[in-house]
Parts: sequence; C-alpha cells; structure tokens
Amino acid sequence: MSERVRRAVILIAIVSLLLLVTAAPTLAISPLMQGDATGAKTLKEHPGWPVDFAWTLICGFLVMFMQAGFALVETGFARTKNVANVMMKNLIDYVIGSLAFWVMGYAIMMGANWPSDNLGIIGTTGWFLAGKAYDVSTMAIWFFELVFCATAATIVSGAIAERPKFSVYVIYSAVISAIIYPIYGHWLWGGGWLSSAPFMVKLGGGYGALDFAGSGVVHAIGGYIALAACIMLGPRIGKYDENGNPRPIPGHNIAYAVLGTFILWFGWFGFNPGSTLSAHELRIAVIAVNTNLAGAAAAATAMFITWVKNGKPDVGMTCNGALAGLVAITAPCAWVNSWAAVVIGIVAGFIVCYGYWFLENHGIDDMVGAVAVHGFNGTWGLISLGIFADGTYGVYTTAGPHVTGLLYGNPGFFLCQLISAAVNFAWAFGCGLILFWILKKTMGIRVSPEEEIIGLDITEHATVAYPNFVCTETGLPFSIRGGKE
Amino acid sequence: MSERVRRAVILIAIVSLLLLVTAAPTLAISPLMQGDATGAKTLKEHPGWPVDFAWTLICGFLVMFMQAGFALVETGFARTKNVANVMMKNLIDYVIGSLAFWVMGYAIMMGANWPSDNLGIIGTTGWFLAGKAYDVSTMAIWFFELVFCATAATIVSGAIAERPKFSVYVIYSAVISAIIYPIYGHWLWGGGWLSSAPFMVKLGGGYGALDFAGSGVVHAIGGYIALAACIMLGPRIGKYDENGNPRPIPGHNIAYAVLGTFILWFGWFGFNPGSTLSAHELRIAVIAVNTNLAGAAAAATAMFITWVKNGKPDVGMTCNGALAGLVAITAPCAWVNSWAAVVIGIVAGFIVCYGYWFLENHGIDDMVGAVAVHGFNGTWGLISLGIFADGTYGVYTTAGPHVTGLLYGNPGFFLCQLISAAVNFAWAFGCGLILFWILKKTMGIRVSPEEEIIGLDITEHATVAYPNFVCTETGLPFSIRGGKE
Amino acid sequence: MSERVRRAVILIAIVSLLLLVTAAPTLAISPLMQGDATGAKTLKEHPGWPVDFAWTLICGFLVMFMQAGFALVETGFARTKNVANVMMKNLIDYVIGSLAFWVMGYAIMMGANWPSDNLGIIGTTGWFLAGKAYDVSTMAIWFFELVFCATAATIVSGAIAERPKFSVYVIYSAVISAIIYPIYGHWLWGGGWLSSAPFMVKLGGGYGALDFAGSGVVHAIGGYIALAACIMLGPRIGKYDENGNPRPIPGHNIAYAVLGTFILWFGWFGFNPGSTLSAHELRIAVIAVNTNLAGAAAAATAMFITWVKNGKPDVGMTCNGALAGLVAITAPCAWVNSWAAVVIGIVAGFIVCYGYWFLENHGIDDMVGAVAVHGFNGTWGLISLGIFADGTYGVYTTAGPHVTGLLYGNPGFFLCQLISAAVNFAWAFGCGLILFWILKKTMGIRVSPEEEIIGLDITEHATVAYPNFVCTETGLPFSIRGGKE
Amino acid sequence: MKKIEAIIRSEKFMDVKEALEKRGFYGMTVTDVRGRGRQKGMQLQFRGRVMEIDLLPKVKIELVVTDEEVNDVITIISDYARTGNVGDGKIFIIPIEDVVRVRTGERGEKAI
Amino acid sequence: MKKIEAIIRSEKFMDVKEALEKRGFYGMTVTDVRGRGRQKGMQLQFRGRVMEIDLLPKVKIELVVTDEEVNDVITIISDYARTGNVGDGKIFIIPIEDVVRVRTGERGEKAI
Amino acid sequence: MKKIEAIIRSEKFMDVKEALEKRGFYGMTVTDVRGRGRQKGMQLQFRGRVMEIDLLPKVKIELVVTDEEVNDVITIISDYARTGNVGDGKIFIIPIEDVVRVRTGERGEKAI
Ligand SMILES: Nc1ncnc2c1ncn2[C@@H]1O[C@H](COP(=O)(O)OP(=O)(O)O)[C@@H](O)[C@H]1O
Ligand SMILES: Nc1ncnc2c1ncn2[C@@H]1O[C@H](COP(=O)(O)OP(=O)(O)O)[C@@H](O)[C@H]1O
Ligand SMILES: Nc1ncnc2c1ncn2[C@@H]1O[C@H](COP(=O)(O)OP(=O)(O)O)[C@@H](O)[C@H]1O
Repeated sequence: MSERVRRAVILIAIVSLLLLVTAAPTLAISPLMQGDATGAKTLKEHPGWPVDFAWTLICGFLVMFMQAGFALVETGFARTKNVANVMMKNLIDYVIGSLAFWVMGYAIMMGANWPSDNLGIIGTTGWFLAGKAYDVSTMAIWFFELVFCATAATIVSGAIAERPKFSVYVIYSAVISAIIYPIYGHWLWGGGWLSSAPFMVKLGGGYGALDFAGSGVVHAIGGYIALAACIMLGPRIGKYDENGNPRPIPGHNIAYAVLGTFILWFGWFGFNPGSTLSAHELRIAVIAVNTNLAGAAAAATAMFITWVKNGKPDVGMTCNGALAGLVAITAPCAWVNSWAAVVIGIVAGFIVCYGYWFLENHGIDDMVGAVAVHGFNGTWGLISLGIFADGTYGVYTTAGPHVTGLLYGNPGFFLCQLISAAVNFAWAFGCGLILFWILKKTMGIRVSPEEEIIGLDITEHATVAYPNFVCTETGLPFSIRGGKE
Repeated sequence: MSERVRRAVILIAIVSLLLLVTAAPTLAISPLMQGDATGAKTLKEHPGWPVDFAWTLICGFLVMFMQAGFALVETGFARTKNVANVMMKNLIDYVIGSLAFWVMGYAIMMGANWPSDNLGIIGTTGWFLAGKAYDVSTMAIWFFELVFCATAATIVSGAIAERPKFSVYVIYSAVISAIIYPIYGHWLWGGGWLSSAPFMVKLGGGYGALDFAGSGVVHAIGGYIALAACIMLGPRIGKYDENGNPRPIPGHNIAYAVLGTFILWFGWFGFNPGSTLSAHELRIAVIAVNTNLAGAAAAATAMFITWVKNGKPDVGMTCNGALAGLVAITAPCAWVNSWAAVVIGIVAGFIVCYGYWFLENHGIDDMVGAVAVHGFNGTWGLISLGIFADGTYGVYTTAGPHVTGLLYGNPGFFLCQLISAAVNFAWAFGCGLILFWILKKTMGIRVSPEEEIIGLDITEHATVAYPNFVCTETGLPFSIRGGKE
Repeated sequence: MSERVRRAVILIAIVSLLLLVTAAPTLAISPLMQGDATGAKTLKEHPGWPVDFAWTLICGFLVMFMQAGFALVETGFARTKNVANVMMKNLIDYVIGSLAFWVMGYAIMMGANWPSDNLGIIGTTGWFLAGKAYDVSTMAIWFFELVFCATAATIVSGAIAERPKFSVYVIYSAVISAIIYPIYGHWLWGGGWLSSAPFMVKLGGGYGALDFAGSGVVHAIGGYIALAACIMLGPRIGKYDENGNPRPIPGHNIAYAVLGTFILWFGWFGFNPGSTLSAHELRIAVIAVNTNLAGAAAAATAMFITWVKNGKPDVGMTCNGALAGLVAITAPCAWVNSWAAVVIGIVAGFIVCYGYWFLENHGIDDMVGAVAVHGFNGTWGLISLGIFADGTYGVYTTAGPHVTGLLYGNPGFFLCQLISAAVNFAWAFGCGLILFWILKKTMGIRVSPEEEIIGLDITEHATVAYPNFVCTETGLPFSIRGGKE
Repeated sequence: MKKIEAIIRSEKFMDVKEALEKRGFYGMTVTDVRGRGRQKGMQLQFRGRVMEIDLLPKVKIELVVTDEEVNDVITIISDYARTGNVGDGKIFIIPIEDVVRVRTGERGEKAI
Repeated sequence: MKKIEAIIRSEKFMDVKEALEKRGFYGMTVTDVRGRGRQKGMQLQFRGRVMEIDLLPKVKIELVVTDEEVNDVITIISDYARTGNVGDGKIFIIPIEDVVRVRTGERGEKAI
Repeated sequence: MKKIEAIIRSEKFMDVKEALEKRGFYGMTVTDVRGRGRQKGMQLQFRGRVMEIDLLPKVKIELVVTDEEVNDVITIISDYARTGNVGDGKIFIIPIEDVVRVRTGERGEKAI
C-alpha cells in the first residue's frame, strides 16, 4: 500500500469518526424532536400531496439516471485506456456526493438562513438529516436536491478526464457536494441573497435572480469549476503539437456518446419539469415542451454548423449541441414560450460550437466540451431567461407576480440575471481555482506522464476495461498530425 | 463544402426564415389570444388533473427514451463501419421530428377538422404551438403525440440502414413528422374520418376504427414506409449472392441489440398504458399486463421457432419476437383480456419470423426486420383488436359503449378494423414510394457503391465509431458464402 | 435438430396445450364472474387511487428496467465468447418468468391462503389472471409482483454464467417463477405463516416477520438458489489452478458493468419506494433517501477496502458494493432512519467483499458475485431490519403498530427476523439443490468442456456477439498465472 | 517454398479470396494491419475539428506455396486487389525453410 | 537463427505456452489471426438464417530461436497444439539474418 | 532487400514513426501484438483479487527496405524505442526475395 493511499485512508477514517460522533446525539433513540417521519401529519394537512411527492420523486429518479448518461458520454469520448477510470469517477462522485450532501451539503444549501433571513449567505440546519429534518417533506426535497448536486459534480469529471489522480477526484467530489455547490445553491434556491435580498427583489420588480432548474446553479457551477480544473491541470499529453495547435483526440466509442446523450435528454425531463416539485403546477407540460424544443433546435444547429464548416455533419458535436440546448433552456424553461425555446436552442448551438473551438484554440483541453456545454450555455440560460420571460408564469409557481424579461419590458430583471450570472462565474471559477490550487500544492493533482501514457485504468485501478479485445492507438489517435481549424 | 451540402443548407436557411416570418405574428408579445398558459384555470376547472398530467408526461418521457432503444437495436444490427451513422440518424430524426411536429405536424394531426367535423381529412390549427395552443393541456398532448411521431419516424432508419445518404434521411425525417404521420394520425386520433365518419361509426356499432396506442398509427405507418424505402433503395451490396439467395450480414454487437430491446420494452410501458392520457383510467393496470404478456409470448414463440428450425435458439430473432409482440398488442392492449394478449403474442411471433424470412427471400433487405416487426405486426394489431375486443372497456375511456370484436359478436367492428388496416397500408406504402421516388429522381437516395463498401461513418460523417479498436470484416461477414434457408 | 431440442420442444408443446385447455373455461366469453375489469367501480369506491395506480405501475416499470441492468452487469463480467448467451438468458428469464407467473406463480403467491387463513402455506386463486382476477387492482399487483419475481430469477443467471446449458436455464426460469419464488413470497407477502401465523405475530409484538421490498423474498432467494446452482455446476474451467487457488477471470467489458450498476440503482428507486404500492404513503421520500444512502455507503466501503488491500480502488468491487448496499437496505428501507441506512450500507460493503472472497477461496465460482451481493446481503437486510427499525413506520403502512427492532427494545421482532432469514436460506438453498440435482440427473446441466472452451455463444446459439471485432483471450485471462489473495 | 505476404485494401479482400479459391489456393492466414506508404492518409473530423489519419486499415494475407506456384499467386492477387490508385498495397516474397503440419507431423511441401 | 511461425487453435494456446515455458522458451510474440485450410469453416445463424463462416480465429505464435533449438520447439508445439482434427494448424520455419535487442543494441544470437 | 520486423513498446510507437518519417522511411505496416520475454508481466486486479498478466501489448512494425538501408533503420528504431528497461523489444531482419507493387506490377527494389 503506497504512502499516498495510507494517508488518504487515515484521513477518511478520522473524518468518518468525527461525523459519527457528531451524528450520534442528533440520532438519539428518542424521536422526540423529529419532523413528520411517518408522513401521516403531512398527508392530513395536505391531502393533495401524494401526487406531488410521486412527481418529485420520480423526476428525481430520472435525474439520478442522468449519472449513467454522463458516464456514457464521457466514457465514449475517452480513449480505451481510460474507460474504467472515467466510469469509476462517475460512479464515485455520486457515491461520495450522496454522503457529503447528507452530512452537510443539504444543511448549507436549504437550511435556515444565516446571517439573517433577509441576507442569506449559507444555510445552517438539517445536518445528517437528523432531528427536525427526519420529515417526509424534507426528505423528498433532500433527494431532489441531491441528484441535482450530483449532476453539478459529475460535469467536471468529463472535462478533466484522462489525467487527474483518482484520489484527487474523490476529494474534489466531497468538496463540491459539501460546500461549493450548496452555497451558490443557497443563494438562488435556499432563500439566499441573490433571489431574496431586498435590493435584488426591488431591482427585479418583485423577485430577485431566478433559475428554474439550474442552468446556473447546477450546470454553470459545474462548467466553471471544470474550466478552473482544466487550467490547473493543463492539457493532456499529445493534445497540442509543437506549434501549440490543438490535435483532436477522438473518443473510443461514439455509440456510448450518443446513447449517453439520449439518456441525458430523457433524464432532463425529470430535471426541468420536476423542478416544480409539484404536479399541481400544470405548467409542467409547457416546461417539457420547451425543454425538448431547445434541445432539438440546438442539436440541429450544431449539426448544420459542422456540416457547413467541414462538409459533413459531425456526430460528437451534434450530441454536444443537444446537451447545450438542454442546459440553456434549464433556467428559462418555465417562463418562456415555445418560440423562444427554439431561439434559445439555436443560440446555444452556436455557443457550444464556437465556445468549444475557442477554448481548444486557447490551450484549454476539455475532453468532453463541458465548459462550452455546461458553463457557457449555463450562463446563456440565465441571461436568456432575463430576455425572454413572457409573463405567463410566476416565481416557481402559477401564482403571481408573473416573471417578465427584457423583451417584455423588464430590464431590471434582466440586470438581476446578469448579476447572478457574474456571481455564478466568479464563485464557481474562483472556488475551482482555489480548490485545485490547494490540492496541487499539497498532494499533486496530476498523474505522471508515464502513467498518463499507459492510461489511468492500469495505473489508477490496475484494470483493463476490455481485456478480451485488441485495442490500439496506433491508427488513431497516435498517428494524427496537426488538427486544422 | 460540396455542392450538395451547399444546396441543403440554403434550402434549410430559406425554410427556417419562412417559418420564423410566419411565426412572428402568432408569437406576438401580447398573450391575449392564448390558451391557459399558466395552468391556473385548467387546475381550477379540473382539480383532479395533476395526476393525469404527471401520468401523461412521465409515460411520454418513457416513450421518448425508446429512441435510445431503437438506436441500440439498429446499431447493434449494423456493421462497425456504419455505427456512427446509424446512431446519428436515430438522434437526428428525433431532433428534426421535434421541430417539424412543432411547426406543422401537430396542427395537421390534432387541429380542428377540415373539411368538416364529420369528415375530417386534416387538422388545421395549432401551428407552432402559438396562440390558443399556448395552453397547458395542449402542450401535454403535443408532447405525448410528438414522442409517438418520433417513434414512427425512427422505425424506418433501421430498415434502410447502411446505404441511404444522410441528407436524404434528414429530409425524410421532416416529411414524415410534418405530413405523412400526422395525416393518418388525424384520421384515427384527431377525430378524422376513419374513427368518426358516420358510416364508420355505424359500421362499428357506435364507434369507428380504433387503435389504442398505435399498432397502426405509429408502427405500421413506420413499417410500410420502411418497406417502400427498402424497395426504392435496393439491397445492400453483398446481401444476395449470384443466384439471388440472401446472405445474412450479422450485426456488429448483439449486446447492444438486446439492451435496446430491454429499453424498448421498458418504454412500451409508457407507450401503451400512457395512451389513456389519464391515470383515472384504472384500466392502465390491465394494459400494462397485456403489453407484457404479449411481448413475452411472442419472444418465446420466436425463440422456439428458430430453435426447432436450426437446432439452436437465435438471439436476434428472439429480440425481434419480443418487439413484434409489443407492436401487435399496442392497438388492442386496452380492450382484450390476458389470455387474448398471450394468443396475440404467439401469432406475432410467427408473423415476425416468417414475415422476415419471406421478405428477405424476395429481395427486400430490411436490416433490422422493421417491416415484419412494425409493419406486419402493426397490421396484425389492428386486426386482432377487431377479433378479440371483449367488451370490458369503452372508446379510450371507461365509459360505454364498450368495444367488442368478432369473437364477441361484432363483425361490423372487425370490418372497420380491416378497412383501417387497408387504408393504413395504402397510405404509408404509397406515401413512402412517392417520397423516396421524388428524392431518388432529384438528389439521389443512395451513396455510391464505393462509399457503401467503405462505410457511411467515414464517407458521411468523416468519423470512425471505435477508433481504438481493431475492427474487421474479414472473418465475418465478408467470408460468408451463401445463406441457407 | 438434436434429440435434446426435440424433446424440449415436445415437452413445451404439451405443457402449453394443457395450459390452454385448463385456461379455456375460465376465459369463457361471458365476463360474469370477473372482477372490476374496467376500473369504474374501483375508482368510484376509491377516488384517490389513480395516483396510487400510477405510482405502483411506474415504479414497476422501473423495476422491470432492472432486467437491463442485470443483463449489463452480468454481460460485462462475462468473457466475449459468452456475451450473447448471457444476454439471451437475461431476456429469456423475463420472458419465461412472465408466462409462468401468469399461469400459476401469482396464484401461489398472492392467492387465497391454504390450508387456513391463519397458517398460509400456499395461495390458491388467480390462475391465468382469469375470472375474479380480471380486475384492475389485481392486475396492478400482478404486474408489480411479476417484476420482483423476474428480479429473483435473473440473479441466478449471472452467478452460474459461462457453463450451464441454455435449455436448463429455460426450465429453471419456469420453475423459480412458477413455484420456488412464489411460495416464500406467499409466506411473507401473501399473508402466509411467516408474517401472519399467530405465534409469529405474538413473537414480533403485533406483527410477524417483515421484509419491506424483498431483501429476503427477492434477493436472498435468488442468491441462495445461485449458491446451490454454483455448487451443483462446479467452477468454470480455468477458475482454479492445480493447487486449487482461484484465478480471476476478468469480465470483457467494465463499462457495461458500471452502466448496469447505474441502471440497477435507478431501478431500485422503483423497487423500494414503489413497494408502498401507494403514493399516499408519504414515507416514500424516506425510503428513497435510505435506499440511496445505503448504496452509497456500501460502494464507498467496498472501494476503500480494495484500495487498502491492493493499493488501488477496484472498479468491479465498487459496483458490487453499491448493489450490496441496495440489497441490504431493501428490507429495512421503510423502517429505519438515514443514519442506520448508512451503517447498514457500510456493513454491506464489508459483507460483499469478504463474502465474495470467502466463497471464491472455497471453490464456489460465482461469476458476478451474486451470492455475496444478493444472498448474504439479503440476509443482512432481514437481520438489520430486526436491529434498526426505529418505530416511525407501521406494517407496510403509516398506521400503527409501528415497527421497532432490537436497538429500540423489541428483541422478539429481531427473533422473527432471524427465523425468517433461516427459513429463507433453507427454502432457497434446498429448492435450488433439489432442482439442479434433478436436472443434472435427467438432462445434464453443464455443457461439455469443449463447448465451454469454445464459448456458449457459438455452441448454444450459433452466434458471435461482436463479429466485426478481433477478440482475444490470449492476453487475458488465458495468460493469468495464479491469483493471489 | 515461399511465403507470400500480401498487404491489400480491406475492401478488396473478398474478391482476392474468391479468386484464389477458384484457382485452388484455399489455405491462408489473414491479419488486420494498418499501413502507410505513398497513400497519404485521409481526413476525419472529431467534434468538428479536422484531423489527418496516416495509418490506414489494410488486410495482410499470408500464403505459403511451392516455388512454382509463386508467380501464379502473385498474378492473381495483383489482378484482383488492383484499383490503380495509390494504396493498392504490396506483395513480399519470403523464403520458407520448412513447413510442419501440426495434425500429422508431416514436413515440407506435402505439409502446405 | 530461425523464426518459427506457428498458427494454432486459439483454445490450445495456453497449453502450448505453458509447455514452451517449462522447456525454457519464454520469449514470444503472439498475434490474433484468422485462417482457413482444409478445415471447412463452421455454421452460424443470424436472425434464424444459417451462414457458413470460412475464416476461423487462430493464434499465431512467433518465436525466434537458434538453429539448434528449432526442432525442439517444433516438437513441443506440435505435441501440445494437436487435437488430431483438421484445423490444428501449421508451423513455418523462416530464416532470420540478424536479431537486435533494442534495450542494449546487442546483435545476433545473444540478443534473442 | 530485407524485411525489418521490430517489436516495440506501444507507447514508443509514435516517436519511432516520426523519427523514421524524418529520415525518409515512410512506408510501413503496423500490427498490434502481445509479447513476452525477459519482462515479467504486470499485476492487475479483478474484483479485488490480484492477477499476473504475462503477455503485454506491443506494436510490431514491418518495413521492407533495401540492403543498404537496413542499418540506418535499425539505428533509428533502436534509438527511439529505447527506454533502457526490459521490455524494450526486439528487431528481426528477414530476407526478402522479391517485392511486387500491386498498383503497377513493378518488382524488386523499385517496388518498395
Ligand atoms: N516499405 C514498406 N514496408 C512495409 N510495408 C509497406 C511499405 N510500403 C508500403 N507498405 C504497405 O503497403 C501499403 C500500400 O502502400 P502505398 O505506398 O500506399 O501504395 P502503393 O504501393 O500502391 O504505392 C501500405 O499501406 C503499407 O501497409
Ligand atoms: N497455405 C497456407 N498458407 C498460410 N497459412 C495456412 C496455409 N494452409 C493453412 N494455413 C493456416 O493453418 C490453419 C490450419 O490449416 P488446416 O488446413 O485447416 O488444418 P490442417 O493443417 O490440420 O490440415 C489455417 O486456419 C490457416 O491459418
Ligand atoms: N525469442 C523471441 N521470439 C519472438 N519474440 C520475442 C522473443 N523474445 C522477445 N520477444 C518479443 O520482444 C518483446 C520484448 O522482449 P523482452 O525480453 O521483454 O525485452 P528485452 O528485449 O528488452 O529484454 C517481447 O514482449 C516479445 O514480443
């Protein structure tokens, strides 16, 4: 057992112990101070809630299934020698994220506001889901928020794939799920300042910054941490030629990438419509339609862009296009009409193509295109909501005040969204830089060049993904000479 | 950029522009003439609808996920050199179909009857989901109908795989989703003549032709367009030997094919039970059971047929069998009992095996067996409904009149179903022939023999699906000599 | 056609005929004696049931989808030469299981108690879902129980993979679904003696043995039949070296294994929360959270165990760990708090690792680790329920008496659970031994060594899973020399 | 005896194999290889970025024949593998000192 | 020095490898190939239609040895790869003019 | 003419290929093989159990060159494939009697 591992294990042992000790009292055998754990009281008070619970949970299941979609897209875009590692990272961020969000992530995100109700910076209740949080409504929301948190976490794995140490990824997973994601989440969805501070509400005209299902909270957070991580890690060996021109490194299985895209699209119907947290919001139908149209418009746009550019429609970029549209519509999905959804999608298709190529040309080696897909389009989602909100839906509910954007005469709300987008970028990118900088200085974040060339499957997991197949890199991509724009 | 591409792009640009211009007014900023976009009014009038919305949408999500199933079955049955192309086609028909169905498909299918309410030929309202169609109920139905439409569209891609031009497939996707599918759909589900014309209703004894979830509307339409397309394209190079005997061309990944079959089966539970559009129809339980039993009976039948014929149970045909049973039960699922479901499934198992072999022996090179699975069994679904309907369920609702078939003393309804099946075949096959004939005469529908031999991944998309693997056709199927019956 | 096949086919023909003859009368055209087939009466009596039907069915769909997860995990852990066979077995056990459960499994499991209401040994009504069973509620329950039954059945396929005859597997599928599973199921869930006999109820303090979603009923039954089957079959050629030391035989596709794990985890949200059979039980939220936490805790535990042991985190064992945690929480999921769920998961992680290695060291060649995952952890699930039940939920319903375990002062219930676990093991392992012993003596259960070496794809199905790929066993695992502990 | 190693286009393999079979050359061993020569590779794209591939898939056929048969086989392969474009491939003739048939232990020409 | 090229049944590879190892022949290079000869292929089915496969998977072992070792190696391979049925494979002996060990630059027999 | 068969580490292939190209050796045929020699394999785990793999992936490069070029090529390959650790690989020199260019039918050195 290497020294590194030994240290990791000891660390984890200590942390776990601490947690259990902390937990013990709150878990005390008497359920005196707990919430409505059986659900009987809640049902009596809200006899219409069963359908809302069912809706929220089932949609949450679909979002959880997006983990499989991310795993497939990322694995498909990775080389054979890193398949097991990419899959493992996708599994383990969900695993670690679940535990971290249970221990503290949820409390920080959805707990009672601190320092004050008017200016919430972080939440402070609900640790370990113990005490009052042992309540059916809290649990339903915990589950739904967890799967969103896990989505944010997993976005990074694909961007930085094929080079980071696995142990670093484990730690990163814990930190984003326990701290980075929940804090911005609190600002938007936990009653924090971006959505509820009086000056924001005033600026927006009755409501502060909004984000229906997480273009910003989930996707842009993940995307900009990915950007920071890509910068701290540097590009993969062989990604740039002597002149600094990018060389494409094709993924090993385009079928996985497309299958993953389908699964993500499917899961997105849990992501967006599910974010009403209630089937009584019949607006869910509009949300589903908008989600689908934006994804389709963006995929078609990306396809045509590559078709015109290179004479042939590119499969990988079409997948990225679909995801870009879905990311972009995630914030505005409940507040815009179908025509706007199509326009948002078309713009997303342009952003993802040119955004990805721009970054690639500037030394950012993002294996799956996560920064362009989730980062840039997450921001576009926040902004487009500020533009296209058409006044037919309220603040996460049917009741007024109805949300309107720039086009419908509310520049104040548009400003709110710009602020939110800027804060979002600063927070995610800043935290990402700090986190990966600390890790780099302490344990080192990247495997050695030899390990990278051999592949992380063998060096990090002592395994081979497809032992019965003859796999090669001699034809592709080792023999690629200089990519051309 | 080749001339062909240039033209395609210009075309699309013009069409898009036109659409946007048309759309602009209806999308006007004032929501005066819109439906119930927030859902508040609908909820007030129908307080029980949240569960129906949730049910319809979730089932719709499952149907959307069938796209992944189709993609996998088709890709699994294709050769390595066409994997990216088959995947891309499956993605893009959903993408293009979504947009086309938004622009006009839905209006034609579910819009107000023309020329008259009594004799509906096409629908005429709801273009772009604008105006009155900006309504939560309309949106829910739009979404549900869209995923059905996309299913019909995608059926064709597998049948004709490995030889058509990708650009042709893009155009085909638009046409079927915008016109061909919606029109027959209107006749059955949009209040059109087959279901509602007085002479049909009289003949059926209170109801005209029926199709619960689309054996005819979805599957047979797709299946018979596939037949027409296969005829217009001709068989793949190497499919027939000098004497015209078919040679099997095994697919490259049987695991994908089985996984796809599972996903389709899973999605079918959205397809059939979801077609009540309401969870208040508790008959959904019976529908789920019938669906499952028919699929199982047909899969077992197909397995035993190949087992007896060749001494070993065939995996691919068992998958086809399962799908055949699911297709066949799709029309009658709500109106028959479980015993009839098993019988319908057994017959479907025979139809798919012998239907597929018959076509293959007669020069129809249907890569996945879509004509036998969706075409023939779609027709069998319509007919079996006319035979086995047992009078325990009404016309898409619990309320009477209850539907009875031949076995239960209603030969008139059986006739209705025969008429519907004949019209279905004529419409789909006819439109398919015309469409592909026009495309053949104008832009050409098939890649060159050289391109076909190299594979569509490289020639149509400039990509390779599995760049890190050594793939070969030297063992299989290039060295196959003459298939034997 | 070989003699063996001929006999199988004749057998099946006779059985089918018998079934149909038996069925005919009950299926008689007059629906006089049927239940509420339309659902109108049920809806009138229980206007709140639509959401419960929707919930139960959708969760059932998710459980059905677990078949795909099992298929992928098992196929991923198999060698290339057995891929089609493993996939086919997973498909066909669902197919045969559906039919067998329709014919008799359901009647035995959920039918009226025999010999007496107080001491139910088997159920006796509902054959062929005919007569009174043609009822919407019965159908919903049938469907939900079927998918559980199919889960139990499919567990065995992975454990014994790469060596049994396919025909044997077909027969096994019928027997487990028609008889073995339903009988223990009846004892626990059909009102049978383990749950309802007066002495058990007295011992438990108001309730007998419990199993919320089937750690015992489903998983341990499958797991211990698998153990019996592994013993009767013996290890695969090459699994043990001359000194009897186990040699690892790596699976051919780790990506499938992880994808399958994600699908199973996703499906488990249908499995556990769905087992309330009602969305009115808002406890579903707690169940979902517990399910997720136990899976995560167990996966993390298994990962750290291999990390410490071999210096690198093992991907396959982490997958097994996740499943182990999910299995273990399946029985207690509704009755424990989140802290207990984490503890149950951690223990499950240890059980699966050391359980698997123990069996492997003692000559049990379980390809996927099913005995450790489903058997041992199934038992742990039953026992942990007896320990951690915290008195916040009743007997499958919100209403009291609330279930408490050892830690909360109810040793009697803990004893009930121990009895249930012992009976469970004895029944499953015993039936498994008898069944496979009979099959061994009559038709033989294992393919010849030559066939095993060539692979079951070619010898049992005359197919090759990946015909366009160069597959090899020369690097791995043929050149493995001696595994080390 | 000689070993004829022919590296040809994958898409021509079936034609060559059939032609050889018709003239009585049935035995052969086939390997999937990647090659480059005068043929300058091809362009593919990945996520919209163009790349140059310089090793192309080829099929290598190995046939061991008697000295007299060498020229026949060369002619057949050349005729059927030829498209006239660069990349058609090469044939190498390599001396073989002995051949053993594993099944029987026969040696020399009769073992071919 | 000679290169021994043995084309054998895949399922016999492990036995041959172990036998060679026991006699001290450790170094080897292995390739997955497909071959045909007297063995007439096998029948598979696809979607219920039977087809004939005429190229079967084989393993090619390449060993470079000194002239004296040639016969030993031939005997070992023949003994362990033999089943007695057609398709057991062939061994070809090819002259080698020189061998270089990349690591050290050594040449000739000591580089083997 | 000689055929140079070099078996090298997969991860060194790109360097070797580029070095050859720079000196004007463009044509080559590449195969993925598995080999063993002094290098003693590696350890992997499967479901937590450790195993020893004794055939490692290598790349085989085949180049046919004129007699004069042989030593140049050997030097280039040795230089660029060397890491100094066991497992660097081997180069075999095999006599070639004739070369045919399929496209033109040319023979001998001008066909290389
Ligand atoms: N010097 C060489 N040594 C080994 N193989 C070669 C050599 N030159 C060419 N080849 C093989 O022959 C194939 C065709 O060669 P190429 O020069 O492209 O075509 P042509 O012979 O028609 O000019 C290459 O892909 C490569 O596999
Ligand atoms: N003339 C040949 N040249 C090259 N390889 C051959 C030749 N004949 C046979 N082989 C190889 O030897 C293998 C076994 O040959 P086969 O004739 O089937 O068996 P046997 O040698 O036992 O009669 C073939 O699959 C093929 O790979
Ligand atoms: N006698 C041999 N015959 C054929 N190939 C060999 C022989 N010895 C070694 N090889 C090949 O050369 C590779 C490197 O050999 P090895 O002995 O491990 O390294 P080194 O030559 O640096 O000592 C092996 O993996 C194998 O492919």
